[in-house]
Amino acid sequence: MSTATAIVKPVMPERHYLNDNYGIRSWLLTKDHKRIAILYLFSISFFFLLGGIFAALIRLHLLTPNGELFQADTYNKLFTMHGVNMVFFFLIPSVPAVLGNFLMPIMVGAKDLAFPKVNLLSWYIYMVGATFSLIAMVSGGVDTGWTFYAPLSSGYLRTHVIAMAVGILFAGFSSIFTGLNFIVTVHRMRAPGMTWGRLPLFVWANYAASLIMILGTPVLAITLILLALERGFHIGIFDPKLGGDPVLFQHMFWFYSHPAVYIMILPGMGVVSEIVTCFSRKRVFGYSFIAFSSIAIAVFGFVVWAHHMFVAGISVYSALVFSLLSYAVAIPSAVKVFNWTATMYKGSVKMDTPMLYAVAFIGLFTIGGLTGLFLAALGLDVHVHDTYFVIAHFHYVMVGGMVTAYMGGLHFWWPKLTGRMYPEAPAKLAAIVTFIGFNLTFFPQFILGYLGMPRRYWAYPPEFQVLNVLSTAGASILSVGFILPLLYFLYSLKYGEVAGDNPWQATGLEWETSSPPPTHNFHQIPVVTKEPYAYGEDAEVPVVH
Amino acid sequence: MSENSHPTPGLYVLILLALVIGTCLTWGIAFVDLGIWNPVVALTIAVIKAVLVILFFMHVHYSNKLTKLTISAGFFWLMIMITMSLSDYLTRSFMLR
Amino acid sequence: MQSNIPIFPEQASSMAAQVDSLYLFLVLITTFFSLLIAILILIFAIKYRRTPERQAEQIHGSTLLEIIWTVIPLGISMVIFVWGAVIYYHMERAPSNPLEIYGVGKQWMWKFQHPNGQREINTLHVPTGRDVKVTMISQDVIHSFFVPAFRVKQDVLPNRYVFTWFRATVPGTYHLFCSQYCGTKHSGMVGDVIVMTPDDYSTWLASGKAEGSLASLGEKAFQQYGCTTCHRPDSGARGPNLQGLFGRPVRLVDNRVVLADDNYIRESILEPNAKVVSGFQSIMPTFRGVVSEDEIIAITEYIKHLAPQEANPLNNRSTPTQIRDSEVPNIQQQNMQQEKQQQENKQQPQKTPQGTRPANPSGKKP
Amino acid sequence: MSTSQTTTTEHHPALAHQFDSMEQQQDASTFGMWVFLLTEIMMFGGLFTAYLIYRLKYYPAFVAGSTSISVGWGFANTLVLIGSSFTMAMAVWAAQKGYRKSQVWLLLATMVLGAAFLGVKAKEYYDKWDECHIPGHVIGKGFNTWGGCSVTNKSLGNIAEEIRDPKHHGNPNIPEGAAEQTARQTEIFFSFYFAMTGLHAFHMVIGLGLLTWLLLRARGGEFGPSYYTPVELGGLYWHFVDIVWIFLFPLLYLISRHQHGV
Ligand code: HEA
Ligand code: HEA
Ligand code: HEC
Ligand code: CUA
Ligand SMILES: [Cu+2]
Repeated sequence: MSTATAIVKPVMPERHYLNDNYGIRSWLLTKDHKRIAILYLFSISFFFLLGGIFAALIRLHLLTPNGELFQADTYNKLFTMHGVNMVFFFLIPSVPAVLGNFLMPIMVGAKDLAFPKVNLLSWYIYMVGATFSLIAMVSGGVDTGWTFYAPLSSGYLRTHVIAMAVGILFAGFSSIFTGLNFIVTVHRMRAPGMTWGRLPLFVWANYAASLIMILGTPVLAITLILLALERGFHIGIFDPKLGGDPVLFQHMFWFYSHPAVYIMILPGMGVVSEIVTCFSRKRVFGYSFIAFSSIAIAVFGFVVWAHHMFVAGISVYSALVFSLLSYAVAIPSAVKVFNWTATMYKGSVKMDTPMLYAVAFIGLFTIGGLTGLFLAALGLDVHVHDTYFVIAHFHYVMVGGMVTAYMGGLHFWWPKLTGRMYPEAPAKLAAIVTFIGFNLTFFPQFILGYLGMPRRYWAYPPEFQVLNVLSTAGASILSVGFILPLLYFLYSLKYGEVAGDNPWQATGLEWETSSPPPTHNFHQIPVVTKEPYAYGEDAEVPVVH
Repeated sequence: MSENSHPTPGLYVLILLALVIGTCLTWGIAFVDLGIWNPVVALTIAVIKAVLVILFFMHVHYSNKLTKLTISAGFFWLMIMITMSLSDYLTRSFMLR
Repeated sequence: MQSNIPIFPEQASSMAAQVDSLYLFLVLITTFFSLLIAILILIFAIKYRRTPERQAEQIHGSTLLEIIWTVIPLGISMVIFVWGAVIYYHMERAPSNPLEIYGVGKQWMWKFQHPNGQREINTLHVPTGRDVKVTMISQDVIHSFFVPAFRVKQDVLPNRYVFTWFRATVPGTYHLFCSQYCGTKHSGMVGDVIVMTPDDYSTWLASGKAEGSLASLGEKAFQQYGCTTCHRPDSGARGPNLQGLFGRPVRLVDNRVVLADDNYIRESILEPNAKVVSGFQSIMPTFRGVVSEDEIIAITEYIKHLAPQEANPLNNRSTPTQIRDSEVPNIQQQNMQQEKQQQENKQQPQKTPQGTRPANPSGKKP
Repeated sequence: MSTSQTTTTEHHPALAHQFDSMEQQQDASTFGMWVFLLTEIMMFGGLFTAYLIYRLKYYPAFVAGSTSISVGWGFANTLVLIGSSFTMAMAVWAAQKGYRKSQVWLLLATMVLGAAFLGVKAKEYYDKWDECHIPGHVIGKGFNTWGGCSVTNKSLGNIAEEIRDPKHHGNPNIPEGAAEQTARQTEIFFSFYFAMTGLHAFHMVIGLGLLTWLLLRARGGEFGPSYYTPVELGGLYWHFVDIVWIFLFPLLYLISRHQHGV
């Protein structure tokens, strides 16, 4: 047992979840949520790299206006596979399935998730889905766009749409099972004293995201099933030629996919809440407001979906309602942003790498979110819909927001995951490079979009070239920012400083167990007596085992 | 859950009877012309039957608030999906001219 | 026309300025809040940076502040919502007495038909100063009609007419994009919108080699497909008399009343049984796969022009009463309006180039 | 399904390591099952939404389609399924009380009724196949007389004929062309019919699998007053599938039946 003070050099615990058992079987059949998290970490990193390579090719191609690098079909496949990989196989599982899987049980003081087998199953289902999508990609790719709009996808394209749809279907079920596990765990597995008002905000955020996963994802499943049926058997559900209605597909798709964007941001918001308080050494400002705004976002998020369809031929009255509700969902996000900022006020702020990512998140999410207001404004959306303005908006929230938060969280909890620190200097550099590269990549796209450059364009009018070149330049910087962490994380596994139980002097149950935690998380089930984020009460948190 | 007693076979038989009667009623009424009320009546009976199954066969009557809340949430979300989708289809014909 | 790095697209329609002002307002809001947050973070990060001496001051929150920063964004966003909604309402409302152009989208081209029969592909000529309504349909997948300079966009759906309208203000050549992904050559489904002064426009119209007005093309098709066998103007025909049909309510056998618009006529041709006119048998065969979208448009235009100049359309309909009395005033009003418009058109044929009533396609000679 | 309770630990043999007590375990498992059923509600819900929209759009065709399926079988199947729900509820009760024999018999009865349901369903599907009412034109005989199915025989369920045939409560005044068109639109009805009942039947098959597994364990005497969660969960699932059918029956079989009779 070690005590983490500044003087005593921390040592690795003798036994922990990583060295508890060796061998491939002990990993592939593990029911330990922490190991499953690591399995997820590897799988989604692979898809991030793959999606990143597709992104790099997209940007490279768009250097010139006339589409000189790839054939049009190839380009269409590139952005489709980029979108599908990034959304379904990387971003949706990113924070929940990696950090959430690892931390949720520890944070609520449980020995594991409620259903460890289901958890392992969810990883396997993910892998089955991943295999299908890889098969689809290897055997020629898919060119539907990640939105799979019918009747194009159901009746016109000759690519492997069904395989891809099945892949996404499986990925969807994997996220359903993750969400189910989280919900039951939060309700039924909390340690004594861990009341709802004491749950870490990360848990609240993941809980809210889980609600969306279980209520939204099944609709995506059935939509894809219908799409595959129509494609396979030529029955008329979405194809007007056969009597179907293509707008119905959009309704069903966005019924899931709009709430899904909140699956893609809420967990990130949870990460940021943790980091900001820790590096301000201060209680979070407005705990209950941040917690409830997560739930509010999850609930309101379900009633705004048709804001993706303002020019799709829906009823004007319906459009009005959906636009109005879209603004309702913006308010809880605003509340969060202000509370994070206020948390820094009169804190004791240290700009370590996780904090750099966290403040980058706040800034970029604000821009991304506020440009969402442009899109939700009916008359304005007519102009910017399906242009690069939308592309810029969602990269700001998804890359600037969620990916940044994920990187921040990965740095923050890296010592907990591995027991070792990452090297601080290159990490800071990477954070800054990412920030600069990101803005250079996507800010020009707002202008491009307002100028009217449509998205999913293989070739574009020459007057848009300057901004596109800027964007590509930014992307190359951005990719450096993402490759760096890959290198130093690997390096730190062997050479990183031993972190000790609580390198950040943070509160929260996960910091009270050893780094890396033992297989059953705690040597003794903790009893919670303190409010969350009780910074300052006993500033140097003594470590108890 | 387990702190409460589950229903007895006697109650189950009663529920079974109610369900059978409900089914026969649905079937019978389907052949009477009630105008637009036909589907309404049929679905009302179906809802009643479903509620009986949920409350008694599925023991929800004897369960905690959380379970009740979960189920209500499920149907609430279903209603969101149905009503808001239909809101588009039903108001399209009033398009501005 | 473009400066080096443009920030704004050209404003070439009456709508553009409205959209841009909302945009600027939002840019302002975004800049304000982004800077506010960024500066606050920066200040806090510097002023409250961690030093060995300083302890964080524990503040738990403030309900007052929470209320403030809930209500202010709510207020601002309601302003944005209403503003956006007003513009949208304006965009979605069809103008009265527009110049009507028909468009057909297909993989991967745009086809346009002017009322005088002029057709063009991937170009669209329109005059300035006149409301232009483009009614569109797709032959295959979903496309989207997008003219950035006009700030208009409308998804073009298969099987259903949709429309968009604009009033061009500045002559010039502007991009026309397909903005809904529609397969391989989505990015090639582009064209030019050529905005001309009304004079130039009528010159252009006249110079075209149109085979006759759209309505007359429609008439030809109407005869060619044997519609006349049932839809003869005399009473006692098997089908309803189509004169004066367009724009009027129609009573169906199931007592519903629907408006006879483009979509209704198209449906009547392709799916005659979906809506059967009261007092008739559903004997009309479907013409799905027989007539093309272009021909349907022409036929529709023809039926529109059957609006009888001759007599009161109510008497002219060879049908049992499809229309109840309650609906009559409404219709008469519409007819009066139509007549008034026609007169207007007759009175000033020079001013407005041939548009809605091209039964006499005689563009002004230069 | 949540099978985690089979792991062994120090206390009750069925208590999984992550739980502190059997109570917590049962609570968590039941709640987990409910959350899972929530996802099922939304999944079927998507189909119901789509179904409602098309029913509004193609009402006459939906009437014709609905009339061409056998309300008698549908009715019988509803009763069968309700019966199986009853036996299932009784099985849970027996498990809880620890009546080992009746547990086994009740589970078996549930399975028999479930299988009977699927049997009837198979018969109905076969009839549709025979009558060329399979939507799409990929599988087998295609749809009606348009998908390549060369059935001209009236007795073979040609919907266009039925719409006009007085023997089928049809209206002979409806012209042939009109009837054909409506008949063609019933393809959408059948798409939904097969998608909805198919998904439902798929759930039944899974349910039968679960029941088999429960049956084996019940025979082994695993369930009693202190541990019967798996039976309870199986029951929840089975009842849910029953509820779906309770709605499918009026929605699919009973559209404007009064117009056309049995
Ligand atoms: C993580 C993902 C994510 C998130 C969080 C969001 C958040 C939001 N999105 Fe975005 N969106 C996407 C991902 C996301 N979006 C994607 C992927 C698409 C495109 C899909 C496709 O077509 O391929 C899209 C598209 C999209 C559209 C459709 C555009 C179109 O195709 O025409 C719209 C329209 O309303 C929209 C709106 C919004 C709104 C209002 C929010 C709000 O939740 C934002 C709320 C946040 C804030 C408002 C900022 C913080 C607030 C303040 C600092 C205070 C000041 C606030 C006020 C004055 C109100 N988004
Ligand atoms: C989760 C979401 C996510 C993420 C993280 C990203 C990340 C990026 N995206 Fe993506 N994007 C989408 C989701 C995402 N995107 C979606 C949903 C679409 C819509 C698809 C559609 O229309 O259907 C889209 C579309 C899209 C387009 C529009 C294509 C079009 O409409 O024609 C563009 C263009 O610039 C783009 C660029 C980028 C870039 C430069 C990054 C960068 O941030 C990526 C940076 C990461 C790396 C570069 C990886 C790390 C480095 C390596 C693996 C080394 C190899 C790299 C080099 C050799 C350079 N994206
Ligand atoms: C076999 C006779 C027949 C032929 C041929 C025919 N129709 Fe019809 N049509 C009818 C009948 C009968 C109706 C009224 C019942 C209905 O609405 O289906 C009708 C209705 C219509 C209507 C709706 C009229 C209203 O008052 O609402 C339109 C429009 C129409 N037909 C257009 C056409 C066109 C265009 C063609 C040729 C391409 C055509 N019809 C060919 C018999 C015919
Ligand atoms: Cu047509 Cu894109
Ligand atoms: Cu959205």
